[in-house]
Amino acid sequence: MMTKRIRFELWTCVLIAAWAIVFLLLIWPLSSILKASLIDNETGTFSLVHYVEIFTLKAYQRAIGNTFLAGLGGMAGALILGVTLAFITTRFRIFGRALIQTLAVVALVSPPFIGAYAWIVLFGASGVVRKALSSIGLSIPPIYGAAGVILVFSLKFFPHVFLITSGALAAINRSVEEAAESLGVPPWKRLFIVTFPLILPAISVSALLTFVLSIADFGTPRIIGRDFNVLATEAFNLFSSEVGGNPGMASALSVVLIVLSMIVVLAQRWMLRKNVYYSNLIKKPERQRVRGLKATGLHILAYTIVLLGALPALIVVLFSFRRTSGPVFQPGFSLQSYEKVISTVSDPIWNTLNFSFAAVIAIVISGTLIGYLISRRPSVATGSLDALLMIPYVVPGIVMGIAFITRFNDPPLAFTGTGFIIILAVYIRRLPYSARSVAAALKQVGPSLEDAAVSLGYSPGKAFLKVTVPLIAPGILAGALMSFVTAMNELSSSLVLYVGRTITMPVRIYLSVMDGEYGTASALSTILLTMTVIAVYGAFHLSGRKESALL
Amino acid sequence: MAELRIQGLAKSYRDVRVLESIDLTIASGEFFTLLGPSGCGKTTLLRTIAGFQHQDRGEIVVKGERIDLKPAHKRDIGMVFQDYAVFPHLTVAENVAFGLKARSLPKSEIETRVAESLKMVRLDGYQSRLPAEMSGGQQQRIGLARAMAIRPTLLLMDEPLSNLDAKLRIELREDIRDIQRRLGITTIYVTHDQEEALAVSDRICVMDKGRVEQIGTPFEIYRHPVRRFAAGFVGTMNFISGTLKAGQLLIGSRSVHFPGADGTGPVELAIRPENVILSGSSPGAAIPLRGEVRKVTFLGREAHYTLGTEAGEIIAQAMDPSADFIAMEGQTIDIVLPIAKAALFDANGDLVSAGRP
Amino acid sequence: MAELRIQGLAKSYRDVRVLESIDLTIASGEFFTLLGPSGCGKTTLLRTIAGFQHQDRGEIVVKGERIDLKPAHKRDIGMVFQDYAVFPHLTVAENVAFGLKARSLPKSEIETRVAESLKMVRLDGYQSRLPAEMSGGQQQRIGLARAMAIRPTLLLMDEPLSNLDAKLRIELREDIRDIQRRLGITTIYVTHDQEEALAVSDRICVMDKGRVEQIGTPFEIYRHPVRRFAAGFVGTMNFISGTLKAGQLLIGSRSVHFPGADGTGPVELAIRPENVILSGSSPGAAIPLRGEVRKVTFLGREAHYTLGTEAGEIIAQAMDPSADFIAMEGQTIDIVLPIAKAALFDANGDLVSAGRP
Amino acid sequence: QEKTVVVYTAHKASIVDALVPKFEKETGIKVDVVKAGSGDIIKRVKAESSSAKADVIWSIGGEQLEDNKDLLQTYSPKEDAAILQTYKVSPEWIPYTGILLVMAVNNKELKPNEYPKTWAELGDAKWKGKVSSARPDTSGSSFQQLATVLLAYKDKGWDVYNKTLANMNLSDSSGAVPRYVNDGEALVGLTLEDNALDYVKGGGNVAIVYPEDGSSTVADGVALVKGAPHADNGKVFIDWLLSKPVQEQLVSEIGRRSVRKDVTGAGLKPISEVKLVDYDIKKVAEHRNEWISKWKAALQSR
Ligand SMILES: Nc1ncnc2c1ncn2[C@@H]1O[C@H](COP(=O)(O)OP(=O)(O)OP(=O)(O)O)[C@@H](O)[C@H]1O
Ligand SMILES: Nc1ncnc2c1ncn2[C@@H]1O[C@H](COP(=O)(O)OP(=O)(O)OP(=O)(O)O)[C@@H](O)[C@H]1O
Ligand SMILES: [Mg+2]
Ligand SMILES: [Mg+2]
Repeated sequence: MMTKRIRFELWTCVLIAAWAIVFLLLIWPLSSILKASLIDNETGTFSLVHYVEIFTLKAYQRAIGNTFLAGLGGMAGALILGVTLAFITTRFRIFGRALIQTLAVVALVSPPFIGAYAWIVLFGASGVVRKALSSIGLSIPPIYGAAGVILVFSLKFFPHVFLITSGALAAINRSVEEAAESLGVPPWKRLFIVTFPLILPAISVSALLTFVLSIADFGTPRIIGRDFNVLATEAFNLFSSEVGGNPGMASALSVVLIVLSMIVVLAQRWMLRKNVYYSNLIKKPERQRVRGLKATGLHILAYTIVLLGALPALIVVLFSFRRTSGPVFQPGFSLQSYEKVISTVSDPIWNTLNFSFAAVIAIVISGTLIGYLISRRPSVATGSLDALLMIPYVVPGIVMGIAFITRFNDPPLAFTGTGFIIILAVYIRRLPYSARSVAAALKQVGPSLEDAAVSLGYSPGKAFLKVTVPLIAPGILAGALMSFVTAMNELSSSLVLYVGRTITMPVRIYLSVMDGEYGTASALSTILLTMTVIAVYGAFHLSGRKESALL
Repeated sequence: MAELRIQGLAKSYRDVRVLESIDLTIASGEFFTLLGPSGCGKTTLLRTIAGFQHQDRGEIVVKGERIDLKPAHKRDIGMVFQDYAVFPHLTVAENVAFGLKARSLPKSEIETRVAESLKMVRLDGYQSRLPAEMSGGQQQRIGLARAMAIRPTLLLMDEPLSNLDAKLRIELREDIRDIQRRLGITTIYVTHDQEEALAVSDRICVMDKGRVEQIGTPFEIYRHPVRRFAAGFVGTMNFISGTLKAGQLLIGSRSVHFPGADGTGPVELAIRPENVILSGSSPGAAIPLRGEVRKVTFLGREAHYTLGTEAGEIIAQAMDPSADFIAMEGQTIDIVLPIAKAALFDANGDLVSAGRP
Repeated sequence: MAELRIQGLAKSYRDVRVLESIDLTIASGEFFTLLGPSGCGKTTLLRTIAGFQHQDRGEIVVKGERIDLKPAHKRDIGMVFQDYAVFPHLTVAENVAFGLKARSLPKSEIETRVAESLKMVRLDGYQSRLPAEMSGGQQQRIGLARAMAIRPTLLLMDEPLSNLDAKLRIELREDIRDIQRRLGITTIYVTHDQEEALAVSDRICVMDKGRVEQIGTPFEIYRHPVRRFAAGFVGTMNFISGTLKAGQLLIGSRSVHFPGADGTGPVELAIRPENVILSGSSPGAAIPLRGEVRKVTFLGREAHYTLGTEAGEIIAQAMDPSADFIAMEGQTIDIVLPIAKAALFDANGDLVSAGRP
Repeated sequence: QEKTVVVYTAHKASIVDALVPKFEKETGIKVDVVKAGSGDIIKRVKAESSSAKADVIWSIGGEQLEDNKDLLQTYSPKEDAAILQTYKVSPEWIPYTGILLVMAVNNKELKPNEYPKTWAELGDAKWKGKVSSARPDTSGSSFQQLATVLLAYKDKGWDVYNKTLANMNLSDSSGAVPRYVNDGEALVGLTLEDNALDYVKGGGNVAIVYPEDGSSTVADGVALVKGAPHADNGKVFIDWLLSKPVQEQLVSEIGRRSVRKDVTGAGLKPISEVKLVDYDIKKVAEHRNEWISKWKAALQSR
């Protein structure tokens, strides 16, 4: 009787702790948004006027339509690119796999603002690539508008898909795919009727993530969308207005975004309701050796995808070495941008590293446990936890940051001005990556292995640690990687949370951009990029895994 | 060491009733085998005993103490899984050492036991291989070694030898039996191999559709089945329809007195192929029949003859057949069914009377 | 329909040589069985034929055409996998229909064939279940039905019945055999069940350590093994060490003339338990021995007696043992080993002489 | 009190780096600088109002300070008398520098005779998609531009503005406008003089046009935060910023106009030669919400 209670308590404790975290760091700070959205700005009384407006005003209706377009487009593009890349790298022997993975990580970094600017420099109205192409008679439209936004989303978010699905693709039960072939199904068709259904958890999670990231991203539509307004830009405009803002409406738009993403989460859960496709993890697919034309084609495809994704970052690296005079780039190269930043860069570097590592360690531990709950203990409590965890993605970081200041400004929770509050914000904003990635990976690991460990005398907790954790390591790693890279690059919430002592690299970059100093911004971005890549590989090294074991 | 008592155990998956009120008592140190058709609930029963799923009703008592309230890892039950469930990320040796580490045995003891267990399953030399580099049967043996190594109070084995060749299966089952006996581990064994069940078990439980049909020693199960299902399931059995009329059994055109059967109604006469005498005469009371040899199946040390008779198809067995055995096909021969070796079952499948009491 | 020829096939996993130069010719419509110990390379051979992995050397020719250059899905080879490999995301019926859809058969035809195949494996009524809701044996049967349904030119079956009970196994193997014969599908069958191999095969190939030991009809393999390995692997066999001296065989204190064996050196006399005569006399030339009954194993229709003799341990078989068979334990009895039923192997494992030519 | 002062500023790093060390040396007070966009600063001060963390808000648009007077603490600087009356609006905040609204034009793609001369000219269809501007609802300078046109053209103001709006590319921030002009993504940008000047000084493809139909200048300000933890140091900092040498440095280094009567703009087009509309912050503020909603409606139907 006694022992039963303990077992019951292990995961119940985790559940309670998870809810406590979500309540403290999410619901409580953000309750102000919901409240604000329900209050009429003029009269200060309860009213649904904002919601009524959202669904009646033409501009908002268009924004809703555009949001869906951007979300679905970005999702589709990212899925196509990410799954293709994952498939190529897990199933074929590709030369330079580590390089491809590195470039994917680089693509994930996508320096704030300056990354989007790089697209304009390349494909804008007077973009270099566009001009070069038109000089050889190839005219392509400038990147502005819906198509550009979707394109950029696809290239920006595919690394998430790549990271999540790679692990799944590599862990499929080989015999099942072989069975399909022996029944006469050609490999490409098998992909759609067997392979993808089997990794549905991973695919649907990455679809969900990229959809939500696409609908929540306001930077890209703002910079290259031009007239392509989406809910996120509308909310951001209303919220960040220097003059005459409308916090009620902004909050209402955020709430709509939140509801939208929750619906998608529930849809994903519904899709997976019957999913019990465990792999035995013994007969994993082998990487095929390919030759000739096919090999060339696969290499070109893989490298094109990652290079395109990493293009903004690469451009930024290039910019960092250009000569500048004030905000203006001059012909020729120099290290002057680095000289300008070198003396002041060490604080932000250490802050960024410390905050990110602290947050990511917490994320990996709690994300793994929460992922387990979500995937193995389906219940109303875990289901709603799952849905709530999507909120941090869609709530603009600045809203989150302000909410944090409001709630954590006074004792006993007076954290403002400390590094801790930045860690907390990063933690809650990046937690879902880990939780979801783990949940998806767990869907492939049958419980019978855990049962086996239990039958050999391990408590469920230990069995989880000794058997399940190593088996879902690719999922944990993918989640940790996404959390870490995005934590290193977290800007919008830190921007309102930082003080002089706690400035981080992305904030430094943003401030340079604001000053119009794109040269120094590029230099800082390059430093951040290098740090990220080094930290990622350092972490792999420390954890005793080879880079190639990433996937 | 451990006596196991199961009372009124029932389990359903949603609306499918998989186990219906199972009652069993297994003596301490006994080697107890579950035998039954595919899908009858053997795995479900084992998993419930091991604690991986919870029964809907009933209780499981070990050494007088209810264990079904304990979590699985506290039950000290070793299990060999039907799907092996070897840990793919651990080498063969690590797989076997896994359970020993949980028991925090000294390192040297762990090493000895791992070596011993691997030797037992004929996998020495494979210590540092990963399961992915092993054949199906080899993987199965890892699972077996792993469960045996921990020497639990109760050992559950779900078709532990199904993917091994006959030779190895016989060797391993002897080894399992020896160790089990030496250490006195109460064992529940699931097998679909009847010969194996008969050879190693102290007692056998024949199951069907989630119900216990008969429990008994191998000899009882084979020679004195009390249910038609058990009679038909274990070994080959001829069932010949007949009618009982006040102690007289009518089969085809023949009528014979059947001792101990004084009821009336449709019955089935059960007789094993090895008891069908392939000649016209028999020492005691018997039913003579003529049959045409329709098919001859060679099975090594013996052959089976499928005969068409007026009472239906009857299989007879001939020992050590010679090269010309196939020549029998198409011929008509005389056989007799000795009453002393036959049994009668009624329409419910219950035993009416065994030919010799 | 399809004749299969394999020449000089070799395959290694990194430094482990798993198949060494396999040569086989399988006639069109033949039912060909691979028999061999766990880990001898059966699965590897099948997977290479099916095209899931590529051989290091050698070629595979079907109907005079090399198929080892074609991708797997173009080879029209059906396969039943050792680990079932059912599609977990499809229902039972969808699993079976899978290969039929790939062949774009008309819907009605697909339905008929699915129903037919499921009926064959006794799974009608389970059409819309998902594999996760099925027992091990049931899943195995899905895999079997799925491969049979497409009626391929070549059917490879890797222990397709290993998780089924004896009853069902016998029924299904008969059904497989019938269909295979009716449609003329060339079949390679892997089984660890020797009785099964002997019962259904046209020819059997005994493999060991990646090499072919003997190929022959079931009768040849069982009665006239040409290699010690085959003799020992198929069925139970007593090996009794002896010495050959110019045609005289010395066993223990006995010496007897062995026809056709005129070499000299250490040899092993092989004789099957069913050929050991449990009494003091024999019709032809024989080696008489006295032995103590050490152990009696009941196997249903027969019992095995393990006897300790001066020539080593000998197993003898008694048919249809009665209830008092255990009483034999500890007694000393006379047996004879008839020369006509024995064979002699030399130290290399090659046949020196079979007792009857 | 500690010898530190916490300053929230929207100033460029280059200015901060030029001024702060000087101040620290002269006064021995350590400056803890938090740089952010002006909107972020206001939000942050608001969120922290229960227990203020900042002492001084430094260089934020006057209109925003005017809007958020309740967050500020009145302080009259030592040299209050030297400050131009035209820039003074409310006692809660102090004018710091004057900023002028201009057009930045790309001098590589356009010849000087092709430069637009007036706001109204930008309504010509040939500028379609070639005019870069930030959004009046998120950027103070864009709102100032809207208000300037409306004030300059009175009743016809919206007609003139809407025509120009039809040609505009709305950019993500006002800072990005001159960059787009410089890069050739736009030919004309509506921006502030000092922003454009950076590109001119850096040798970029930018020239400055002072619209002939009237520009406007407003002050950005400094202010003491209500409940400032180091209020006294904050006051010292404000006084220092308004001192003559500092104001002169601002004019020469960043091209801002001085708020002091005794400092004149060296190297800049003298303010007297620029046509200015009568831009009354308080009056404009009254219309702000109305104009922004009108602007939004216009945007939707363009
Ligand atoms: N991926 C691999 N790497 C290295 N060795 C392997 C690999 N796969 C199989 N082997 C080895 O090759 C040998 C043959 O394996 P295979 O699976 O063909 O055996 P099998 O005859 O099917 O055995 P079983 O009856 O146990 O299924 C085994 O000894 C196995 O350990
Ligand atoms: N998760 C499930 N949901 C529904 N039915 C199930 C589930 N698991 C098993 N069953 C059904 O329960 C019955 C018993 O299954 P179990 O696995 O215990 O059979 P078994 O006796 O072990 O069979 P086998 O010898 O084939 O392994 C089967 O008919 C099976 O279809
Ligand atoms: Mg089972
Ligand atoms: Mg195998």
